[in-house]
Amino acid sequence: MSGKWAAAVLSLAVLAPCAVRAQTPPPIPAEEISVEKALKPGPNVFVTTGSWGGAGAIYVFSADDLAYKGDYSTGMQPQFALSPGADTGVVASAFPKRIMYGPVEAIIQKFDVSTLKTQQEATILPKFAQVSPQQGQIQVSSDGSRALVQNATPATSVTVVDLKSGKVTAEVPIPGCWQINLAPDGAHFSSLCGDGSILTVRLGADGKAAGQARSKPIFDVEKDPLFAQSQRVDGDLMFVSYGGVFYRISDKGDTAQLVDTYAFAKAIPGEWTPGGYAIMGYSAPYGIMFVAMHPGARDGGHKDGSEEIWAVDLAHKTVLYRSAAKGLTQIAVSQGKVPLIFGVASHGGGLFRFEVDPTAKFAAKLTHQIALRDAAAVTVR
Amino acid sequence: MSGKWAAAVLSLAVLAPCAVRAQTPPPIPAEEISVEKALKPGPNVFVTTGSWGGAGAIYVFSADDLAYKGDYSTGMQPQFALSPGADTGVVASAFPKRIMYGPVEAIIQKFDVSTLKTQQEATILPKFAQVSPQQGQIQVSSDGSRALVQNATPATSVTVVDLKSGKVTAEVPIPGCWQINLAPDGAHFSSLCGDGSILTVRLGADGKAAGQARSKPIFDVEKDPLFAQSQRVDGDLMFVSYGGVFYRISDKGDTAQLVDTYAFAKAIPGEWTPGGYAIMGYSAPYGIMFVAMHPGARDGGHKDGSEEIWAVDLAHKTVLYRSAAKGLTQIAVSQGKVPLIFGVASHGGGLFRFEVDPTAKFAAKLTHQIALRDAAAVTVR
Amino acid sequence: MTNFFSRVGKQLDDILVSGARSSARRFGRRSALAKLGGFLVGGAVVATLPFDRGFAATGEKPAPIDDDKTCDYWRYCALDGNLCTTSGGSKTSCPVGAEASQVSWVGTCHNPGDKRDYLVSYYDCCGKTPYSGAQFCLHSKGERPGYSMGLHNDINWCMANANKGYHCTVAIVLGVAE
Amino acid sequence: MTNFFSRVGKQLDDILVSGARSSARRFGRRSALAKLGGFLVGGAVVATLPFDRGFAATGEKPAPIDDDKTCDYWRYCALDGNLCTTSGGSKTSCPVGAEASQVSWVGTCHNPGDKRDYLVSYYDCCGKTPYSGAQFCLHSKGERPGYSMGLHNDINWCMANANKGYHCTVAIVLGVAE
Repeated sequence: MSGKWAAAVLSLAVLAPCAVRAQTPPPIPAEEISVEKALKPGPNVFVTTGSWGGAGAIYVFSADDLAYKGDYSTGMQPQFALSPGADTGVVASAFPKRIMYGPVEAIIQKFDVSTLKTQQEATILPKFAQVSPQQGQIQVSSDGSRALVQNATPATSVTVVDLKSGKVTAEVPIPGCWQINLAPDGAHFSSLCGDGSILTVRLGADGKAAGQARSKPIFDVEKDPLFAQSQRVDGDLMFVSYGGVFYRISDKGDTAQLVDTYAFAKAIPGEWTPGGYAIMGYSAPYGIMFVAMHPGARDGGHKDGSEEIWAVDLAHKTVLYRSAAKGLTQIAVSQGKVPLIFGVASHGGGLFRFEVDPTAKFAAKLTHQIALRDAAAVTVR
Repeated sequence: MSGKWAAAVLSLAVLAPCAVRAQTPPPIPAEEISVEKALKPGPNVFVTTGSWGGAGAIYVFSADDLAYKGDYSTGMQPQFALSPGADTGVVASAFPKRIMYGPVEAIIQKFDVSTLKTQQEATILPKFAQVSPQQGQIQVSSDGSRALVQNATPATSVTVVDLKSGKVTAEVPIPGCWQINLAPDGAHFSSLCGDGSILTVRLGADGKAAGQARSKPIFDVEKDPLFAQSQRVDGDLMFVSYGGVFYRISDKGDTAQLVDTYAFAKAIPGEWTPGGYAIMGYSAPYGIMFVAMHPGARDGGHKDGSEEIWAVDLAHKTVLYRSAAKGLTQIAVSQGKVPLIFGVASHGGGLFRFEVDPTAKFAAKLTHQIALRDAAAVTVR
Repeated sequence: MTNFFSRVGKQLDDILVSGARSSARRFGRRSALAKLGGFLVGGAVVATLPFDRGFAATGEKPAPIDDDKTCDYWRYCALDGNLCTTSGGSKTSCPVGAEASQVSWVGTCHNPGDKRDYLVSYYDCCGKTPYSGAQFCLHSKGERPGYSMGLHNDINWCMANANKGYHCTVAIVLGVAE
Repeated sequence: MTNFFSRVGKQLDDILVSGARSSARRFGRRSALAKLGGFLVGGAVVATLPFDRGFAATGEKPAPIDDDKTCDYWRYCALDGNLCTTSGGSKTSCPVGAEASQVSWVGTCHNPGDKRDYLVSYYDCCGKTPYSGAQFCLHSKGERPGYSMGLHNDINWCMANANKGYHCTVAIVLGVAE
């Protein structure tokens, strides 16, 4: 057998374009498979897609037209953070031994956005919170040296990872508190707590907890709880409540301080409230906070998709414009001269792009939309 | 803090129904969570659901009304075999380290059907063929002591597993051949080969290959290839060709022998051909082969879903009846007095139940149907 | 906004006063604490207390209201997940081969059948591939972010189990929420 | 039934006669063997042969026919999978960060643009989560079960790669099928 088949093996390796080149038009020449080396240039928008039964992904789309560019594979229930330069992604996810059961291996992966290649993989604590992708579950210091990940057993804690060494430096218990709001220098973080206070945890250069302090109650968990999302506004943290009140918090000191509140929805008829998961996006150049809003406030309606996006001028405490925007549950705002709002409709499965006109009261106009199953969180710089 | 919160912990442990029993109607008493201990009694039908991105499952439905009963979790691309008594399932699947990448751990799992509990887990070769769920990728001897699994790298081989010890006893190369047709005693198996021959491999009591022989060419791979599915008919193996010809093969001797062919579709106008993946189901008590058929033969149409199920009397070489049955790509037939045909529409996503009337030329009537995403293979006893 | 917490607070007082006994069901008290909108205190509290549930079998059961295979069934007012009633289980039982979650979250739901509000505890069933035909529901009455963990329904409540794969969710009546 | 094999046989003869050189592209010859409807002979054959593809860059490319993001595009006549053209790649390139499969299957497809039949090799791109928005296609012209492995499209052609997760499929022209 071997002689005959060895000959066949050789002969079969010679598949190649054949000699019909004399004809017109010439036949398609033999092609070669290749692999795209880098994402097409241009700004990107990132969508985290989770799964309860298998691999998740960070999808990368063109911020210009929502053209799909590529994805980075993750384990189950990924949580994603993007570097300030938008060139590096950091994602935490879970890999159970038998997918649906068995011991969990939770890891952080750092990847290069342009090549979608893994740069680093570090094991974190398996108690990593398996929660639908949302803001503040993972945070990275602006120099990229430190990552923090939310845990829940359901007792809550935060895993601190030194991304230089790839080692976990600490697990910081944050009993009764939730969501990581890391200061840009990575030296301390704040979390919302179930008694309405805010916990501030300081971290040493060694990545271990160096002290913590809880503020007085700042918000009312019963009457008007805060969404677990923040935006950084002139160095402060801005939260929004179920009822539509901005809470501006200074996290600079040892203890978080309430700077201001602003009930931006109060004067507008229709019982409008924010709804979704990441419902605020801030345009720093213009000082405008965009909020996903829907009318008809009701208990349990805080995850309902949007009917409108409101542009709120924080300096002048004015709702400048209300743009139509259906079904969004997460939004993110780019920081350019023409602010772009990207929205995900996680209940329906879609990704949307809006252009904002700063000369028209920050009206937002839908320019692109695509269907996108399991879209859960959206990130842009 | 601790004293205060310790008291709260105690107080909160006393949640219980409270004393409103005096009112009418009495309130719902406090309930307790439980876990169903065993599947509801009655015959079952099994659907293998695969995934290219995560966990698969063996779904169990009532054979009476397609009521969903429960599932057994698997890894990626499961291949399923059922014990003759329908009380034990054996499934092979793959668990890659990072789900979408990394080294593959392939395992066989044996589970008790009534409790859906794993009885055994055995590691097999990671070269296990990752193919859409189909017949003959895993086979178990009738005494349950031996399992065989198809491999492909793409070179093909068969892993032999001793289910008593849980150990792999052999990897048997079957170059150019595919699909395992195990003799009930587990002592030999046959595979279809790319030159139209059939390979017979004998296995020793030690689970190692004890000899193999290839038949003369029996079918024409170019002109009328066989589907990779067989049914056991009076001790022989029955295959069917793309064009609608039954090939009856004796696998009893050292070398497979062609017993008979029967071009059952030839005389019927409309260019009817079988289509799908597992397109035959045999009722042994009645000697009737049911085949999923569609009209308008075309190259590439061999996976098209059915338009009809044909009841073919093998003894009299007669097509007895043609029942309407849309979109089926896999069928399986129960062995009772009233044969039941279960069909899966893998392209559309559905599970269907038909009752056959032996007094009406084995006409099949649709009695139940459900939508079922990712349904890929159906098994019944 | 809901007055969930004030109601729970009142019920808690009632329970303390009435001396009702604690439940032996399978949620850890850590979770029970969380359920009541509280703060997790850290550290494991694993002991369970004895519970006399003899009377539980005697009460006349109200006639079933609505269809517990649909999202609108009253018990599901704060449920985010697949219904176990459509996954081979029931509204109080996990499917064969699944594990009940060790911890759970709660909601307060109005039963139109007897016009009472009930405290409902949602347990996830764990360790199995979800059934693709299961009914998925999302209701969030009284739901809170993870700082009120016991009211949070975005998280995998199989988190305290050895096998954490999410399968489906049941809705267990804890008692009347006065 | 198709005459795929007789065509391939003829082409093979032509190639042998014409002395065309072998391809250095990344399919193993084991697979190339399989492609031609053959039997796998077992044992690894890893060496590749040199190939002069200088002329490949000179030929005038025919104008694109149809839309290669849709299943009806002519090259996809035996493709079962997600189109890489809708997954961040092209009809001949894997998306960024994916791996090209080491082995592949073939089909013979008719190009309505130049009225020729072409041998098309389908490679899977591997190691990444599929994009949920990708176009899935199933065409099986000339397809055969696994006994003609090189024509079989039900199997994961990432099987010979270290990273076997299926992502999407490209369609590479090998040459005219005379």
